[in-house]
Parts: sequence; C-alpha cells; structure tokens
Amino acid sequence: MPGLEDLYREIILDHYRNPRNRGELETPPAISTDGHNPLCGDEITLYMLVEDGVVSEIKTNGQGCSISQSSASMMTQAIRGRTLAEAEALIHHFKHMMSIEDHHHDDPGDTPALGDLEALQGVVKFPVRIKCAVLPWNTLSQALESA
Amino acid sequence: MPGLEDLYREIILDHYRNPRNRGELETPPAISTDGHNPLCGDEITLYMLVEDGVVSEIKTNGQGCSISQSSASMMTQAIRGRTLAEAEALIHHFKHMMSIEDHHHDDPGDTPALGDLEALQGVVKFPVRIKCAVLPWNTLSQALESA
Amino acid sequence: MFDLARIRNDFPHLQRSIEGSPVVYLDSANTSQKPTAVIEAMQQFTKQSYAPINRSAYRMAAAATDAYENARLLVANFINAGSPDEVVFTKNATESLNLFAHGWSRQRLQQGDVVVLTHMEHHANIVPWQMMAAERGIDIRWIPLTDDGRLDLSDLDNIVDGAAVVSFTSMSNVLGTMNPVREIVDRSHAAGATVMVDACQSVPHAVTDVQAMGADLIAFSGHKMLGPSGIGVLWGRSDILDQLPPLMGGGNMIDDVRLDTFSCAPVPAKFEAGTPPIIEAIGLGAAVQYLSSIGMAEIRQHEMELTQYALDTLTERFGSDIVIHGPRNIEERGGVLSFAFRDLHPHDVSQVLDEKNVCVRAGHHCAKPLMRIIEANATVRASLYLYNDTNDVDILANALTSADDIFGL
Amino acid sequence: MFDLARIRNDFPHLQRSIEGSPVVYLDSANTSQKPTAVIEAMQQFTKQSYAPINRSAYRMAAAATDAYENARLLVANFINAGSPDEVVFTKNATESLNLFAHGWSRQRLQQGDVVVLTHMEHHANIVPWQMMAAERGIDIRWIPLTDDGRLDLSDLDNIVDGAAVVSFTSMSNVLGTMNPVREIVDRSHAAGATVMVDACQSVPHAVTDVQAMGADLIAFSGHKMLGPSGIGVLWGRSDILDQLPPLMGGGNMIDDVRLDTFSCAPVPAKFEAGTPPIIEAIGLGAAVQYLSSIGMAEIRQHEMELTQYALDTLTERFGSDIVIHGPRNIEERGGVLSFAFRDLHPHDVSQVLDEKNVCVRAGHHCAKPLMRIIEANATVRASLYLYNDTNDVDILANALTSADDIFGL
Ligand SMILES: Cc1ncc(COP(=O)(O)O)c(C=O)c1O
Ligand SMILES: Cc1ncc(COP(=O)(O)O)c(C=O)c1O
Repeated sequence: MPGLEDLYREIILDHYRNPRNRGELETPPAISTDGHNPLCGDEITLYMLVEDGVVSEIKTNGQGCSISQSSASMMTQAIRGRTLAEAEALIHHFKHMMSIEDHHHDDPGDTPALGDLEALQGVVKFPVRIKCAVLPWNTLSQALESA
Repeated sequence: MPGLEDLYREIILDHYRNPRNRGELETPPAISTDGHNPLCGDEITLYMLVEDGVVSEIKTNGQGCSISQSSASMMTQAIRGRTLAEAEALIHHFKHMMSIEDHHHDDPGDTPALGDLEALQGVVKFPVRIKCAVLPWNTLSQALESA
Repeated sequence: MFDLARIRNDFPHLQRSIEGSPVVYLDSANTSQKPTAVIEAMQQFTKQSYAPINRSAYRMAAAATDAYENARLLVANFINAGSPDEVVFTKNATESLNLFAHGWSRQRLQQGDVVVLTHMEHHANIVPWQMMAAERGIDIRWIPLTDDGRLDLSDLDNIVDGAAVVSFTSMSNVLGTMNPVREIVDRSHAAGATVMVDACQSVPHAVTDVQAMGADLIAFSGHKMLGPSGIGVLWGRSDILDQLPPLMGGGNMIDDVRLDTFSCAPVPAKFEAGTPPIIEAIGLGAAVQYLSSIGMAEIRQHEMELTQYALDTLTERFGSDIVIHGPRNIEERGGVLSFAFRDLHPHDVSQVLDEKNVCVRAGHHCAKPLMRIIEANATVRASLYLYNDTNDVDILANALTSADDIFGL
Repeated sequence: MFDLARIRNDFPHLQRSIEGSPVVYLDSANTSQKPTAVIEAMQQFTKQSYAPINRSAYRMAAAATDAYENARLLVANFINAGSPDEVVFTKNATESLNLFAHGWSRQRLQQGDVVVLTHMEHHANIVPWQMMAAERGIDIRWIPLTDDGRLDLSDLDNIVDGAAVVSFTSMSNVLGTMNPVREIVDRSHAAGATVMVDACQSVPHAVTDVQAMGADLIAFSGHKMLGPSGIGVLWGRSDILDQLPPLMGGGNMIDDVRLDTFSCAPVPAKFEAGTPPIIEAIGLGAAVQYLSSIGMAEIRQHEMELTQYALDTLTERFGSDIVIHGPRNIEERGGVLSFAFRDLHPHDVSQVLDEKNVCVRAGHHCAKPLMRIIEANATVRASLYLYNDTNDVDILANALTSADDIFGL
C-alpha cells in the first residue's frame, strides 16, 4: 500500500495551508464558473480574466479537501499569464498525469511544465482522490469553453 | 410425496369429462359473476337464479383445468336448491376442507354435507392446486354478495 | 468447446434429484439456474469485499465501487455497448421497460402520439404503455401475427407511420419466435420513431451486439441469463439516455439538492437512485463472464440443435396429439416450446410432468393478449438452455405419455 | 444474551485484516456487513431450491414461492405488521419512498396541496417530492431544526395544518437524532395528513412496531439490516396500499391484461411488477431471524452504551478539537457520530483513518439541504452497529491523533 506521505507531500500541504490566488474577481470583466464534486461535497468557484487571449488574472474560492484546494492553488499559479491554448494543453497534461486521459501532448514545445503540480503525482495511487485533484481543472475546462 | 391418484380421483375425472350444470342462464332474472385465476388463466362465469332466498338454478361456464372444472361441477350440484345461508355455510365448509379457513362451522345442523366434493380433499396435498379448486367457490361468494 | 457434461456439472441445482429421479429443469425462459461461478463470486464478494459503493472513500469502499463498475463494463462488453455509461442497472427488465415508457412519455409524448407494440409482447412491455395511455392520452397501435406465430410485417410501414415509439420483443417468450430485429428497427427509424427492444429472451441465448442491432434502447434481466434475481439492465444510446428523465429520485442520482430544487447526475447514475444491487451486479458480471467463456454462438448452436430434436421427438411421438406453437424453421425460433397436449388443460399436464420431476410452466406466461389471440387460455411451455440435453427432452416425452394412464385417453 | 464475541465471529468480513491490522468497520449507517447465516441462506437457496415464484406450478416452484412468502411473513412479524400483505418488497428504501410519493401525489394531490418534510431528510425523502412538486404543483413545507440537531416541533401544528402528507425520518443518518415518531405522527394525523416514516436508520437498530408507531407507511432497506443489497421494504396499512397506484406495470402485478386495458392484482402483488428479488428476500428473511435471535432491544442497549462510550472517549481525548453533531442525550440518539475534526477537511480525515483500516464515511451523506443548514459541506461520520465494540472506538480515536503527524497541527 502506498503511504500517506506519497499523497500529502510537503508542498501540497503548503498550498493547502497558504492557498495562492484565493478570492474573487469582479464579473464582468472576469468570468466565473462553479464546479463541485457530488461525492464529497467539495465546491469551487473559479474567476478568470482573459485579455488578448491570455489569462491575465485567475482566482478561486470555495471549500474542499487538501487535495482539491492545493490543486486549485497550484493550478492558478501555473495558468496565470498563459495563453488559452497553453491552458488547454496544461489541462491535458495534468489529466494525463492523473491517468484519466490517454493522449499526452508530449511535444515539449507547446506543453508548459507542470512545476509544483508534479507533487500531485502521488494522488494517482489513491484513485478516490483523483476526482479531488481534477475538480479545479474540470472547472477550468468549463471556464475556457465559455471564454 | 402424495401420488397423483390422490389428486385425480375417479369421481373428479368424471365431473371433468361430464360437467354438470354447464351453460348459461338468462340475465336477468339470473345474475352472472366472473371469476378468474391470474396464475393459470382459468376463467369461470357463474349464473345463479335466486328465488325466495333459495338458489333455484345455477350454471357455470368457462375454461379451466380438471380441478377447477370438476370443483365447479360438483359445487353446482351441492348448491342447487340450497338457501343462501346454507350456500354460505357450504363455502366455509369447503374452504375449511381446503385448509384455507380456520373456522369450521361444525354445527351439523346448518352445514350441508359436501357429498361428492369430499373427493377434492386430496387437493390439499397439492397446495398449488388449491386455488384451482377454490376458484368457483370464490366466484360463488361474490355472487352471493350481489344477490 | 461446448462441453455439455461439464456445463451441467457447473449447476448445483441440476445435480439434485427428488425421490431418486433427477430434476429436469425446462423453465429457463422463466428464470435460469445459476452456475457455481456466479454463486461463488457473490459469496466471496459478500464475505471478503462487501462495502458501500459510490459513497465512501476508504479503500474497501473504493474497491467495491470498482467491482461494481467492472460488472457494468463486463455487461457493456457482453452486448458490445459503445461505453459502459450506456449500461444502467435496474432491478429487473420490467423496471428497465417502465423507466423508458414512463420517462419518455412524460417527457416527450402528448395526447394522440402513437406507440407501436406487437401482439406477442410480455405484460412488461404492454402495461407500462397502457399506464401512459391512461395518463397522457397516448395511442397504442399493434403489429399483428401471422398464423404460424411470426410478426406480420406486411403492413408495418403503415403501422409505424408517424409513430413516436416502437417497442417490441426480440423473441417471444411464448411462441419462441425470433423476430427480424434489424429490419423492424430500420423501418421504424425510417418512420422517425425511437425504438426499444425487449431483449429478455434473446440476450441469454444468442450473441447480442447492440450496435449491429441498431435499436435505441434494449432491456433484459439478469436472472434469465445465469445471474441472480434483483438485477436488470437498461442499455440506451447516450443521447437518448441523456434526454430520458429518471423514474425515481434519491441518493446517487443527484448532482445537487437544495430545499427548493435538485439537479441530476450524469447517466448512468441518474437512473440508479438509492443503494443499487451491488452483490447482484457482481453476480451478473460473473454470469456474463461464464457465458462468454462458453461462447454465445456455441450456446445458440446447441439450443438450435436441441430445439430441433425436441420438435422432432414430440411430433414423432405424439403426432396430432400435440400442437406446438410458433415457427417450424429453427433459424427463426429459440428454445421455447409452447404446446397444447390433447385436450388436457396445461395445468393438468404440468402436474403430470411434475410427478416425474419435469419442470415446465403452464399458464399465460404474462402474455394474456397473445393468449387470447392464439385462442388458448394457457399453454404448457418447456424452455431450453445451455444446460439441457436430449435426455431431458426424452424424459419430457416419456412423462407426457403417462398422462394417458391418468386421464385414460 | 448479547454475546459480542460470538456476534463478531458471525461476520466473515470483519475477520479480515489488511496488512496485519484488523478492519474497523464504522460505516453501517451506509450499509451493514452480512452474517454467515444470511450468506449461507442465500447460497443454500440458490444451490438447492432456486426456482421461479408465483408463475409456475411444479413443486420446486411452489416451494420457492412459499420460501419467498415466508420471508414476507418474517419481515411482517419483525415489524409487527397486521398482515404479511402489508409488506411490499421493493429494490431499496428509495423505491419504497418513490412508490408512495409518486403514486399518492398522482392519485390524490392537486396543485397547491401541501407535503411536509423535515430539514434532516435524506435525499431519498426529498427528491421524489420535488419531482412531484414540479409535476403536480405541490407545495413542500419544512420542519426546521433546533441548534442541537433535533426537530424543532414548537411550530409543528402550524406547519402540518392543512397538509395532505407528512413524511419524515425516524432517525437522522447524519445527526443520529432519533425523532419522537409517535408524537409527530399523532399531531400530523390530527391535522388530517397521511403519514410516511422513513425508517431506514431505525429498523436495523431498535424494536420496530408499526402498530405502536401509528404511521400509515414506513420504508426501509434490507442492506442496512444485515440483509443483501437489492431488496427494500414498503410497509403500509392495507387501506392506504389499496388506494395507492403502482409505480410500475408488468408481470405479476396484474389481474388481467387486454389489448386496451389492464387491471391490477391485489396488494402486495400490485406493487411487485416483474421478477422480484427472490434470493434477496430469502436473505432478508434470514437477516431478521438473526436480528431477532439476538434481540432488537439488546441491540439498541448495546449501541446506546457504545455510543455513550464513543461520545465520552472522543470528547475526553480531543476536547474542543472535535465537534460532534446531534443531541447529547443518549436516549435521543442512535449510533451515528458525525463530526468535524479540527479544521481538517472530512475527506482528509477519512484518508488518515483509512490508513489504519478505519472505515468511515466523509461527505454530505445524501443530505445536502441539511449540510447547508448545519453549515458544513461535509462531515466525517462513524456509525456503529451490533458488531462494533469499544476497541473499535479506541482504534478510531488513536487513528485520529495520527492526523497530527501528517498535518502538523
Ligand atoms: C435515512 C435514510 N433514508 C433513505 C436511505 C436510502 O436507502 P437506500 O439507499 O437503501 O435506498 C438511507 C440510506 O442511505 C437513509 O439513511
Ligand atoms: C419477453 C419478456 N419480457 C419481459 C420479461 C420481464 O422480465 P422480469 O420479470 O425479469 O422483469 C420477461 C420475463 O418474464 C420476458 O420473457
């Protein structure tokens, strides 16, 4: 059995205790999107401001477990300043890491590095928690659709 | 296991092959009542003419197995000429024999003898067939209610 | 390879004998016996892995959820569904049929809209529509029968013309007739109808490929295909299931619930309110694995041969004393033999057969409209499955002769 | 006598250990484990007696029908029903609740009619009524909660005034609160309402006497009371069941079917369309026999003691770091302990507990409206049953402390 240390890496707990980019943005000009996980009740609201095809501001709000919260926090860091295409690529990249998507866009040219997010790799060993990690990303997907 | 000879007594087969009082009566003055057994599809129509509190005429029609048909045939013989109260008593008596009623009106004064019907006693050993034997009697019960 | 001796050995209940003579089980169209593989899978799961599914997050619960979802995948593969999400677990085929009939009618049909059924439907594919006819003013049209017990398709295009729904059985549970499913589906689709197939009698006995079949939805029951009681399946194309409202509300089928309103989870959860048949899904999964290990084509082949043998044997032995319903051509029928024997009532025939431990069903087989049309208030029905053999048929035939002794004919 | 060691021995799944440490199963409010008696009864029946019920007439089929009806009788006696005909087998409590909510609404309720629920209902007793609110224009009124998680009955007479139906849970699956059922029933009856009790959480844990309870209908599930998945119960007074239309149509529920119409069989068959959960009924019968052999009063006594021990232990160990929902008075609560632990998310708590093989549920427990009212988006819930002991509680408490190491609090 994988140990809990695989799940609760120091960097994850850090993002959980000190979430980055937490809060709201004024809508409009920003857009807001709600996501939730019916199994555990986690809820997230994502605020995103897109200017010239670039995510210039992104914030999240809501309630959730350490995994969904830290995933959201790290996601905002990774996404801010990215183009919409890069954001899409990152979503696929992340879902691939979570082993819920087969196809990996492994052309390094258009796939930004995951950075801190690599720490969430251990979640794969705890399949029930994958949904927690992916919640912010699914919400981002939705947000991009309406952007 | 009880043998089939307990079920298919000669007298039963005789009533099955040569049903008594088969046919219809004009309604009115007679009343008619339908009964059926949803399990096996048996259907019976009972015609009854009541005059001065006495069942002066009774006939049955329909389709059914040897047990329901012979039971109907014997029933018409036993009921014809009886008062309504006697008919009621016979129903209870018969159902008691079929072991589906606890209380037996065993005051011989008001309980007519079952006669040929005693031959149906063997049906009790074949519980699935009890419903067949009782079908005409339940139909008679209903007819008496509306009489 | 189709190894009959080994197959028979897999079914503990068929090993039984009553008063020295073996049990001859000829009632599989009603419900089938269960192989050890299914019984063991359910027992092992209950003893070693039982836990809630879709609700709790600990490993045991996650493993149980995986086992349940794996059963869905096994069933999906068994019928060649496009995705496991198209497979809904219900309590039986009857719930599957009601789910569609009620939901679709309430969601989409108006007074005067037409639903087409056939004269050979089981009550489970009639009564739900009659309920909706009463509630919503829907009209029911019927595809009639030919004299030899097949669907009379000569006027089909007229009958389905303008119909909103066509719902019909892939195989009659009374006549044994296997219907030309693809043809009816295509002609119904051409008329613009949504098509449901009651596949209760075919899924257990032949290869099922929902994509090749072309229907929009199919329904079947676990207990007729070696699985346990308490579980049925509704398969539907995802765009249809997305539009279909749930029959029941409660836990698991929701996305969110507030005091004033609720929203639904995606399919298939939307249709699985409450704690589902967990142990039963494990059993059904084991059943389709068992069936696949033998091969559905091989099972169909065996049943065709055995049905031919039964038709030949009974006709040779009893000539005009026996009237067997349904088509003669073995390609067009399954292993269901409904018959009338002399002028004896089916109930009496079944009683005489029971004396020899031959288990057949006597009655209307939950198809009363059909019975009235074929002018029988009941039939005797012997139905065959992979575990039956020619010896079973011989015992049936011998037992029938003993009716002579009793009824002195 | 209540012999805990022996009881624990009766549950094979509780004998399991994962990586050397025993499984501590604290999720019985979700679904219970099954004793050998139930597993064996189902297996024996499937191996030696499986046959169709209510359809065929041979001895094996008659014996299976008797076994099924005997299970109904056992359940009827278990809840002190006036007659076994008042016991309807469904697939789960959710179906039982839908059956009543949908049927009664469609048969008897009009736009503007009032149905009263409580803020502590499970989705299974909310969503079916919301569906009917949308379909029929029914109004839902709510009985609110007190601060300590009991029903606030101070305004009850006003709330139920003019209500057609009052439907409420006998015990909250989140707060553990046991409601004063008889009082609510009487005051609702006084207002002229028909009363349904969702008895899912009380029937498995305490003596149930439907006649003493006074309600018109109750619903519960087999899988929470040592029985298998795939079976639930609706009990109703016969005059109510007579008036209630069926939820589904099909075989077994009919009296007659013609092309243009059908008529219903008497209760309980009217509500049991299709092949019922046969093997599951056998299992549920064995479950109530097992429970009765131990004694429901004894089980309640054991759970009260254990719940008190758990409340004391957790409060002593963690003081204000743990917030346990629901009433403190042990007479007013069952063995369900929902809590918040420090500021940790319930999902993380359950993960840490799982590491020690402690199985608890973390989430909204299918009661989202309640969760919003108590301002938690989730709780950790440990729930106790007859097979739990003080050692289980100690392991839970120890496992909670290990959260410190991980989250460094
Ligand atoms: C209070 C209550 N009502 C209803 C239900 C629904 O029961 P089931 O899922 O067995 O249908 C549950 C169980 O989750 C419950 O706890
Ligand atoms: C053709 C057909 N449809 C529907 C059913 C109903 O199946 P179940 O009773 O399992 O719901 C049956 C089985 O009796 C059947 O043979």
